[in-house]
Amino acid sequence: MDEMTKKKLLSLSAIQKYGMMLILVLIIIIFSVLSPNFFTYSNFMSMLRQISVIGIIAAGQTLVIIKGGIDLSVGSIVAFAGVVSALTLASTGNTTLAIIAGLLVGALVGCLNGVLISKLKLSPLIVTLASMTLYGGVALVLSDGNPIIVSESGFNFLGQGYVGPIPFPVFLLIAVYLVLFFILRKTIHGQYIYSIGGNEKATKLSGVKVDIHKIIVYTTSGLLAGLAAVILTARLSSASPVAGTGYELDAIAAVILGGTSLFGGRGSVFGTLIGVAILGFLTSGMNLINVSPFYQDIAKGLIILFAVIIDRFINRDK
Amino acid sequence: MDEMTKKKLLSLSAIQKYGMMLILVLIIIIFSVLSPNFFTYSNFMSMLRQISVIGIIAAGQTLVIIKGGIDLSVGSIVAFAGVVSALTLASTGNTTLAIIAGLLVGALVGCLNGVLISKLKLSPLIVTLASMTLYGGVALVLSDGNPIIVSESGFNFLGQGYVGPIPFPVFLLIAVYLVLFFILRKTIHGQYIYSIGGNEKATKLSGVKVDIHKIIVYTTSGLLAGLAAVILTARLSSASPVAGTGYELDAIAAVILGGTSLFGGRGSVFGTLIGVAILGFLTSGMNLINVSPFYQDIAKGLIILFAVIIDRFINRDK
Amino acid sequence: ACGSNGAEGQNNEGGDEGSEDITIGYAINTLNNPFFVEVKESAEAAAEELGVNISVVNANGDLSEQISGVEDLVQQQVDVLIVDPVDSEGSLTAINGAVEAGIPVITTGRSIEGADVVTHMGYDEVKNGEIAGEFLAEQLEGQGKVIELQGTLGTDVANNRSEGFNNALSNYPDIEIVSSQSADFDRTEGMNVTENILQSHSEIDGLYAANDEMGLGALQALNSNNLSDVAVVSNDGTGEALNSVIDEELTGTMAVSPKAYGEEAVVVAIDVVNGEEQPEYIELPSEFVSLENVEEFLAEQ
Amino acid sequence: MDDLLKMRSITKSFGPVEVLKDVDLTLMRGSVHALLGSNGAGKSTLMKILSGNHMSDSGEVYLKGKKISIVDPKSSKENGISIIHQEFNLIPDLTVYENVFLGKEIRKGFLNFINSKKESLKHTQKLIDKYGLDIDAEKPIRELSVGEQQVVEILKAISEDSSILIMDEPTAALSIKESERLFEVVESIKAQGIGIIYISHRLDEIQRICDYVTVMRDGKNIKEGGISEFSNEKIIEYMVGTKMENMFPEKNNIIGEDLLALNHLSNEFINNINISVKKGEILGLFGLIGSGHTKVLDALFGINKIMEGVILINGKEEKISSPSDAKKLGIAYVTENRKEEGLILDLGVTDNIIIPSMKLYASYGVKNQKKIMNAGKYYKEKLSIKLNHLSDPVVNLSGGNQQKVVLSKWLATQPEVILLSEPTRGIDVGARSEIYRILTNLTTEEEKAVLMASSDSEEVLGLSDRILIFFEGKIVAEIKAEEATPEILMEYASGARNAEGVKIDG
Ligand SMILES: Nc1ncnc2c1ncn2[C@@H]1O[C@H](COP(=O)(O)OP(=O)(O)OP(=O)(O)O)[C@@H](O)[C@H]1O
Ligand SMILES: Nc1ncnc2c1ncn2[C@@H]1O[C@H](COP(=O)(O)OP(=O)(O)OP(=O)(O)O)[C@@H](O)[C@H]1O
Ligand SMILES: [Mg+2]
Ligand SMILES: [Mg+2]
Repeated sequence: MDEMTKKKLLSLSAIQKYGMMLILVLIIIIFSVLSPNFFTYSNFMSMLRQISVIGIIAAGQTLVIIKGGIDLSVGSIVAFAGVVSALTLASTGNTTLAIIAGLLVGALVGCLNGVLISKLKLSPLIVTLASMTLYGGVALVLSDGNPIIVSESGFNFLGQGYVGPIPFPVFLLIAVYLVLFFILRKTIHGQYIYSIGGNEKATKLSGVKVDIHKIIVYTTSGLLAGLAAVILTARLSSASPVAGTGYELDAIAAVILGGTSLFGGRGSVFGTLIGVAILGFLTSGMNLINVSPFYQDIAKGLIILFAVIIDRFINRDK
Repeated sequence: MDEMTKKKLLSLSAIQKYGMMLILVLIIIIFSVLSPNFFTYSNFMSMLRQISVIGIIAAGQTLVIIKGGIDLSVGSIVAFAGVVSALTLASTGNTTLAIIAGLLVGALVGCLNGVLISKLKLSPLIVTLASMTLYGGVALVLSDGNPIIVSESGFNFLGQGYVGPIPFPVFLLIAVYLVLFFILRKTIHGQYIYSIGGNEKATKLSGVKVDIHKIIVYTTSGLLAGLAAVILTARLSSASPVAGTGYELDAIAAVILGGTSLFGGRGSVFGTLIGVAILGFLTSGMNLINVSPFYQDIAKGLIILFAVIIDRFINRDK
Repeated sequence: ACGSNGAEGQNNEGGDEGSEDITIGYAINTLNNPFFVEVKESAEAAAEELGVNISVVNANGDLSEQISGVEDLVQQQVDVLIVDPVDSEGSLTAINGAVEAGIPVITTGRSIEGADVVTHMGYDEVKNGEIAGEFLAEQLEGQGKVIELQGTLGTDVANNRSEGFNNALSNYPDIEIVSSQSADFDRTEGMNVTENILQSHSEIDGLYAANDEMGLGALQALNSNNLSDVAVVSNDGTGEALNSVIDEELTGTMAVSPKAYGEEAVVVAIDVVNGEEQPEYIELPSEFVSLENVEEFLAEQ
Repeated sequence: MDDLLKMRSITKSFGPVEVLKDVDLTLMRGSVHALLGSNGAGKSTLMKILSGNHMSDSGEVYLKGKKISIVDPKSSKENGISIIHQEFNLIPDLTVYENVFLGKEIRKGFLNFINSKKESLKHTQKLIDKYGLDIDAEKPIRELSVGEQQVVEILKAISEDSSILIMDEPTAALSIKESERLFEVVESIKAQGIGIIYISHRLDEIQRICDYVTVMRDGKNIKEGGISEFSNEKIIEYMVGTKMENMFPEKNNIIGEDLLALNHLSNEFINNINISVKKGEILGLFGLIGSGHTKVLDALFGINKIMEGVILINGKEEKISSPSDAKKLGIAYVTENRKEEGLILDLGVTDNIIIPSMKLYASYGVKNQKKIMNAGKYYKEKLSIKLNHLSDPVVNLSGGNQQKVVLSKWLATQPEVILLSEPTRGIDVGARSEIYRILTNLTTEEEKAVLMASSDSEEVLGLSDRILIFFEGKIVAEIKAEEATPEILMEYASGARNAEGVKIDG
């Protein structure tokens, strides 16, 4: 009997862990019933491609939030890095250089955020809010407020190409999640991200160089926003200085929906991916079945609420 | 000598407490030097009237953040409550009723947020994000996407009138801050807001009905957003279903800039008022001295960073 | 006498008598859209050429920011104010504030009912929507399936352009609007929303976008679905859109010429300060541009 | 029989683990009832059921013969039950008096909404004076030492009018002086007819103040009765299940050459500290609450800035400006506040243990899961940590077991010098003697040096080779272990005897 109880409990905890996954499945089922075009390979690839940009940003945001911080600058980084990448391409014609420039800009901005937050002990919210405003402005100035066209097909492959039957952005999305999963679960750095988020003081008193790990986390978030910028630019064949507006909130929403605590110390990238998928599939599905735009927001708000409430009932004891 | 050290420490802590105030003064001095039109009575009243809407929202947000939560729905409440208030006025012609309707809608939405957050133990970020989406949609549907004109002069007095030489919204702004200051510092409810933010579990173990106080805090935040909506509608002589977009971030930024910790347990409305003033005066001042819009963002980002860094150096030991 | 940036230095170069100390305040609607960026740039260029100061404030599409911006310009004591209203009704208060302070006001783009303005320069967005809709209908020879991409819900332009488009199509019973969604005037959204709609309506013939940004995004989605013969019609006529017309990507755009928009406004504003009479309404040039007339149109600019 | 409270057949499980099995407890009016048992026996859990933090799975509670139901902290309070929790429940940013009156503020004014802070402060000050405590009522909790925080917890509980007072290890963080004060408080409360349930791992205090004893083991009642039926030896036998030999191991360490020296160390908390430690030596730092003995260790470990003075290790001057510098030099520090400074409460036991020594369990930054698991198992065995799963979050461990996790995590770094502050706070006799044995072995077999700051004179006397006594941030005396007695320690530590004529190490 003891064995049985154990098994029961195990499977219960599996449901708990994947409560949001159930909701995702529910959403998929409902839309599949409502539209014959939802549950098709092509629609899934299309939806995955759409979530790839936010998904990659949210992956980085997950690390930041587990660490106990927040990064509001990711939206502006998308604009800034996209513009820099497109300008580099325009002036050098070199795809590799353009990609590196985009990634580098993201990583640098992230690194600077990290240095200010850890070394000067400033509030992450204010620092990244300042960055958000600052680099948004820089993107506007650099591009003169106009979108920059990118017609290099090598570059655009990043957003529009395929690896076999899989769109390249989806491929990148999966790669990013695998790498971050590995970092969080298997590396020392990942362990420290959790422990800093759980109790920064105790981690520091354990002789861990907390500052370095914080800086790495913000740099990662910036780098991934840079990658998202490159993908977005390649998808649109152009970089806009106002791209990425509001992405920070979308990403944070996905992270929290995925079960990561805003207070840090717990969470997983897997959960975030589910959160991103829920929000993305919801929008796509509603467009697909042509829900009136006025009512889409209402439906979306209600479904998010419904999802967290259901999840709470599944996880009642926690 | 001991006495002297004490005094020194006291005055030091005064500077620490008002570090952001120094920065505000600095901003005022700089703009006064740069433009003869800045340091005038009429410009100050104009600037104060401009910050009244965000200021009132930020006051409510301060309570929420000290309590350890966050309220993203305030922007949408501004739209929703404004539309309801304007519609009520249009259909009844009764100014008092219209004002009450606006306030009530705000309070109700806030209360619902509070109930979901406290009773179901849901994440404040996700609940208020869902509200933000949901009520934004409701405002659109109610107004059919069009602004609603308000021509009742009694109503518009709220936004455009004067009490002696003071614009009415400024008068309301001051009143709100005095009341909240009193609540936080002098009442039992205020004490509990700090203690819930400091350690919710310990507060609960002391026999405090934590849930009720949480609900009151979110209701207050909603109510004040409703008040802000009424003022905005009266200022604009119309209610727009897309008003208030992004106000939540502005308000949160002001609160954090004002020294309230995102982790709860400490902060003050006085600090928030300074935060609101810094951000508001900055924008007005830059418009006044004709800084190009693209460069305004850059300047704003840099100045926010500068402000928090200076503040950190003044508060080095904390 | 105020301001420390470049604008001040410019007034020495201006040769025109009487315009030396003129400061124009320009309360622009938004800069999150290349169209308005071009408006701003052309206005600034015109001001420089004519030797006047110009002070631009941006409302970011928000009514209360517009009021604040106008108030700041009033404090700055500008000589004349150009307002590009965020909303045809909601912006009234902003304008009244300036009028009360004795500053002459010119509105551009949307006209504001009941506002005491010197003149209004603009065009009829409903009509523009109709023209674009009509063109699309003709392209489809009166039948087919189309997608409509609306602008940001709750904004004037979005409402009017959608209204005009729907008016036009109501005369063509054989054209079906299979889906009408908002894409926020944003290119990425335009692409994403189109991709979604294409999943359930892969056989479409036409697409109408309420601005060029969304139209260009939609083109991206259509191309990646190998739907290159869908007629795409949009609004604004930004440089990129015109190039796209030349490349035979975009079928047509209802060009409202941002250049003329900004330049004209500055010229008229100077005239107003110099006391010249102005007509109540100045119609801005607007022209539907398609492959047929795009070269011509560009040459005129 | 004048019984005040009866708990009958209480059971409680957390998930699949049953931690209380049909537990009974009877408390008499005006008596002090000791609840004893080794770490993880279920004492705190039983009390948390009484205070409304946990709900029992089955069983009844009777108050003065009437059955009552306790569903939350509020209903427990309404039944006249107040509790000093083992883990602190204070609000760090609020002041002492605000914490003392939390949940029972003195109301006044309009609709009684106004919080009369003046009154709270006045009453708190009265309590402080009444019990002769040395604590600033207007200081925020954040700035108090652990001992001072414990005093606040006690003030909080005794300021309530209740008929039952539960004290879950109230003296764990107190030194002799404050403990004595507490016993006086207990006596006076008892005289008012209030029943007290008293949990402690310090057996001599049990003998001193308790009237009845209940011993638990593994979630079950083992033995109960009047205190006269229990000798210390018997209690230990009931608790542990077997007879125990000496608490302190035989010492035969050979003291080697100089390892660490602090010369003229000063900062805002400590004044001109000179200490030298040799290989294989255990140095005891003794002091009362707030005497600054912990602050010396904080400075040495790079937590607080050093303003003057130097640190020498193996004769070489070293700069230590952060814990990570200290760790690199082979220093480990078992801090006194395990919840805030020692543990990541949401992480598992193994994860906590390996944090400071992670590099030993990884190659190229990638964790070696197997090595890590083995480390977890090893320390669980070595310190007999009682837990269900090595991956259980430490927040669910009993207090004593949490302390063992903190100790393990530093032992895993294989340090040369081990600093400890109140290392056996809240640890049961069995485990305590185990820890003493481990520390002694480290010095005898591995020639390591130990600096232990403690307010427990028995432990300082039993374990140290040499003792330094602190008073107001200064070392006032240095005494060889053989020459010391509890009385001598107290005299110096309370400032009653001054340092003249006492040899200070130079
Ligand atoms: N919330 C919880 N979830 C799971 N297990 C728990 C929880 N709280 C306590 N336990 C387990 O219950 C057992 C009894 O713990 P309890 O805290 O009552 O011990 P204790 O007798 O007070 O020990 P100590 O002397 O160390 O304080 C322990 O094994 C502990 O790990
Ligand atoms: N952050 C702080 N700010 C101000 N004062 C502090 C701070 N931390 C500690 N103190 C004070 O410094 C003094 C010494 O603290 P320390 O922790 O060394 O005491 P201790 O002797 O170890 O006492 P205990 O046995 O209670 O831990 C205490 O009086 C305490 O109130
Ligand atoms: Mg216990
Ligand atoms: Mg201590």
